[in-house]
Amino acid sequence: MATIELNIYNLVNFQSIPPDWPGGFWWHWLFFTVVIIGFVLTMVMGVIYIERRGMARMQSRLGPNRTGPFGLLQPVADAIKVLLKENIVPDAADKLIHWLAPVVAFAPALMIFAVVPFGNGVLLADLNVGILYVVAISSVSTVGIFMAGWGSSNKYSLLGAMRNVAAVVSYEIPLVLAIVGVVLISGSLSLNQMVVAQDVPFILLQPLGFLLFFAAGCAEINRSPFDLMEADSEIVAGFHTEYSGMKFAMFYLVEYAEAVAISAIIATLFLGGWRGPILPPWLWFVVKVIIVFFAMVWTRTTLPRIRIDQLMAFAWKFLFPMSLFNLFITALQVLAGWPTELVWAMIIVNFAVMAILVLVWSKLFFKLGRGRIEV
Amino acid sequence: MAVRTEPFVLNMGPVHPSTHGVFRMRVTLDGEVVVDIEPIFGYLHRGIEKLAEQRTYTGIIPLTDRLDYISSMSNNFAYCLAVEKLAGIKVPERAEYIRVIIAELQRVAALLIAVGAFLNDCGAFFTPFLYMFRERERIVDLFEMVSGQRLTYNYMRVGGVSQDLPDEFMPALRKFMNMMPRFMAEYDRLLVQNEILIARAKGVGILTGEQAINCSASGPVLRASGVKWDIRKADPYSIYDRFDFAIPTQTTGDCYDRYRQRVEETRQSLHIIRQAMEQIPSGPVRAELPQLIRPPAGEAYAHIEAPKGELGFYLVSDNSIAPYRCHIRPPSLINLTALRDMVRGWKIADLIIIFGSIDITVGEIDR
Amino acid sequence: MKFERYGIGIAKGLTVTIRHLFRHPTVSQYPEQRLNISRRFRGNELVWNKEKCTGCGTCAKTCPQGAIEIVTSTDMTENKYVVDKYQVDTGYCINCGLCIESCPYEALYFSHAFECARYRRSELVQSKDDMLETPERKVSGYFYPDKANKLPEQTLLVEKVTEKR
Amino acid sequence: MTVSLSGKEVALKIEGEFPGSLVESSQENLVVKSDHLLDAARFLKETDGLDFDYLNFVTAVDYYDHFEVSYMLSSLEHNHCLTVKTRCYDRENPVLPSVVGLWQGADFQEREIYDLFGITFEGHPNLKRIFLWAGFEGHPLRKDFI
Repeated sequence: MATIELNIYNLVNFQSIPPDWPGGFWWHWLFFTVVIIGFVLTMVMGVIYIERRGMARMQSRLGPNRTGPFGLLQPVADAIKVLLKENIVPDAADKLIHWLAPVVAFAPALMIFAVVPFGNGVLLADLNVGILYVVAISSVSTVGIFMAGWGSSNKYSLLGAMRNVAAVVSYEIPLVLAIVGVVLISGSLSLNQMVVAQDVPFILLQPLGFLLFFAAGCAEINRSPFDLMEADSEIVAGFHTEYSGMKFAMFYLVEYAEAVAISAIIATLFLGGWRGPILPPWLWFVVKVIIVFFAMVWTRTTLPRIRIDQLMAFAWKFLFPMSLFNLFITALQVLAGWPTELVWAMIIVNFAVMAILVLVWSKLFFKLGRGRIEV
Repeated sequence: MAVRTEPFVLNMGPVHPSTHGVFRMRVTLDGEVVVDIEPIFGYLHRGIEKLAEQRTYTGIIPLTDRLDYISSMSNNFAYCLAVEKLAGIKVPERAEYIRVIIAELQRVAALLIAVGAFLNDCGAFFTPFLYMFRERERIVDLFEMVSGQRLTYNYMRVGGVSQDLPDEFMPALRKFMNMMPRFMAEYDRLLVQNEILIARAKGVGILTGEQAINCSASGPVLRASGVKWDIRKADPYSIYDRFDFAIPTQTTGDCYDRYRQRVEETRQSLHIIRQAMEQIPSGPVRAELPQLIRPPAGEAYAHIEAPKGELGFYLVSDNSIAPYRCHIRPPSLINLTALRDMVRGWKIADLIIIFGSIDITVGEIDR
Repeated sequence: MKFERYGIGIAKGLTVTIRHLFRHPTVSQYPEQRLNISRRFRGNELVWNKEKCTGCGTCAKTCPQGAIEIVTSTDMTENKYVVDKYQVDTGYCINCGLCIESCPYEALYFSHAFECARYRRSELVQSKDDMLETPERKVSGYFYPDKANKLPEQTLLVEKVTEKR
Repeated sequence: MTVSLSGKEVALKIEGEFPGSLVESSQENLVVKSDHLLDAARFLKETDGLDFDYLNFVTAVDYYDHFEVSYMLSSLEHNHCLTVKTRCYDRENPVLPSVVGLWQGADFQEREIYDLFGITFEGHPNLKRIFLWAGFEGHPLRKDFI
């Protein structure tokens, strides 16, 4: 409880850059809340379009191209269709939980953006524990997903929800450990400070950390190849099998809002956030988010799905030790003062470390995490 | 040290994304682990064997199209061979070659779908499936050219084929044959070495050779278990003894081997087509037969190596215009016999890919 | 393969998909972009030749579905059959083409039209006068190669270059 | 080329082992008495030189007065085959021994025959209707069904 209270306290009182709006903080709060909701919804529509078109082209198809110019209005049409559909609640469902689940899942996805900077100091709340807040908030949507799985009283949903909880609990650890490397280098937990500290994008200083964060992030938000919570070929649609209409739309929105959120975090932590020449900062930010998201689409198009025990093995036997190594090496480098003085040496050393670790560990990984259980 | 929980029953299907049609598996699960499984069929039962007893020998050919609807030509082929064996009909030389070319093209098309669907079951989000469909489309185009339809070809007749190949067929086929090896190479690059696929499919769902033989498995499922048994070589029908081709086999009989086996067989089929294209003579394509065939009383069993395995027709004639009994040996149904032994102890995700690697068509199981 | 287990397979797969991004897609856009169908197309409609038909009824006997109904009467003056009723329920037709192959007088063809969807089931039943050959209902070349040669050549996916490899 | 073994020659061997077990034998096939079916099948599967380890198919034919059940056996090792038949004269409650214990491949096919012909296979582990539902009346592939 103490943590939550601390966060609320910070949200209200702490601002590194005081807003110079007429009316003070509350106008700032209102403005950014509206901006974030607008941004997330627009970005979700944008990324749905990018995913469908990009994936279609990679699969030698055209993708949606009928609604509006180049099919740009397809997400709108989808949204209208899905919102107008009948809301079906299974007879045996736990009605309250079934109803509440999409809301619980959706809120955290929006809340993450409170600390994501769109420009220098352009953010809702510049928390000094920003990244901790992100980690804490992003795992809340798991509760919503588990509620959905349990509340539907469907076996497929339950399986999907169970898989999701297992995956999120495991992947939280490498995710956080990968972030710690970045935190060590930048010397701050605030996302804005991290971006300010990135004279060289951290993807160069922390290549291994980036890979680990990308993989763990994909697993956290159910993107392929870790999408086995909603694996369509195995458990139909996972936790949202029994959802339709508006509530399904919420889950659909959550899926993509989380993808945008993770892309935004990756862009902020590793790709230099809003920093970049010529273009305005917010545009740089959007471009970077889309690039990261496109990488997710690309892997989704290509890779098969992994199995639940392999998913756990991948987290505990592959990502976890690698992130420990990464943390250890980064800590040594920070102690030696490399991030400020020997940046180029650090880039070379870290890339070499990444290559060696990935090679060694991938050989080990294939000896683990498979097998048949005698029944 | 697995934690034992209360088992629960999950009905996979009849409407499920990866049961390849209306097929149901009653799965008993312990958490994610499959404890027991019972396949339940019959949702697509049309009584083709009974219908065949009321139809003329020629009128059954459209029915055979609807058995394994993704390899209709092979079904036509097997049925026509059975009737020819029963009635002692000699097929003209050119028709034999056309049949072989068409049947091998059909094998390529069907195996492409099998592989694509298997990889789709593995979770590769439709990409290999759509690439496979693109290549199958080129074959289906050729079939449309010769028979006028895209799914139920109804092309072969007792005593030959319905019509000669059109003039534009051979150049198109040659173009296709030039294209295919490049596609296969590109396709191999896409997923064959993929680490995730290897981790998923290697060592999963092992079917040993003895077990495969005991379960009467046939086709790629049998050969992936290391049994060198191909009816084209073991009991050459039509003119398969004139072609030079190898029988690829794998060793362990897991899902990955069955997948590799299908890819290798596609290559051998292309090899056969290439030889047949060179050797094809000109001449008539259909033996002179009366409108209604009346085979002498007796029985005949003709089997061919269909894409899914040994497809056989057992016909009993009583010297009338319709068969007294027409039994179909469906490879899909019999290959499923081993499913229970293969999946017990694996997880749901493995159940899906083991099932996908057997490659069934429900139209053939239920008949 | 020495580097088989080090992520090389995944990297190779990724190159294949990204290369497809820059290739021309295989699909065609149907209502705007029409491809030529096979010259031997077996469609859902039959074309009947009034002059050639003698009313022998072979087609009706051959049809495995029993979709063809033919009623004839005898014309004593000219010593031949008159076809009173010739009706095909294309809702039952499975497009097998056995009727066309069996016709001894070349009086029955498939039509080359493929957009034959109807709103009512009763509209699927074709009888004598709507089965004649018209400019809209061209005759398909199924089983009649001389007719096939007059039709436009089939568009093939093999011909369409979708990628540079 | 798969050699089709002469039923007569195999019949001599079976007759030597189990006298009186055969009804008749011809060039193409041999007909075994239904109560000796399992013995003959085991003999065919396990005798050296015969080694019929592969069951191609099992099917039944209704001849009004009796059912004839055909087993086509192959040996993958020697590449030969043989059709074994057995007859079942009881129309009301026909019973045959199941060969699932010898060839597991007969599993679904015997269930199919049970479903469509109504022949009960004793010793089958899971003899239920396979295509039709449990309450279906009659057995469609019998000639007197329609």
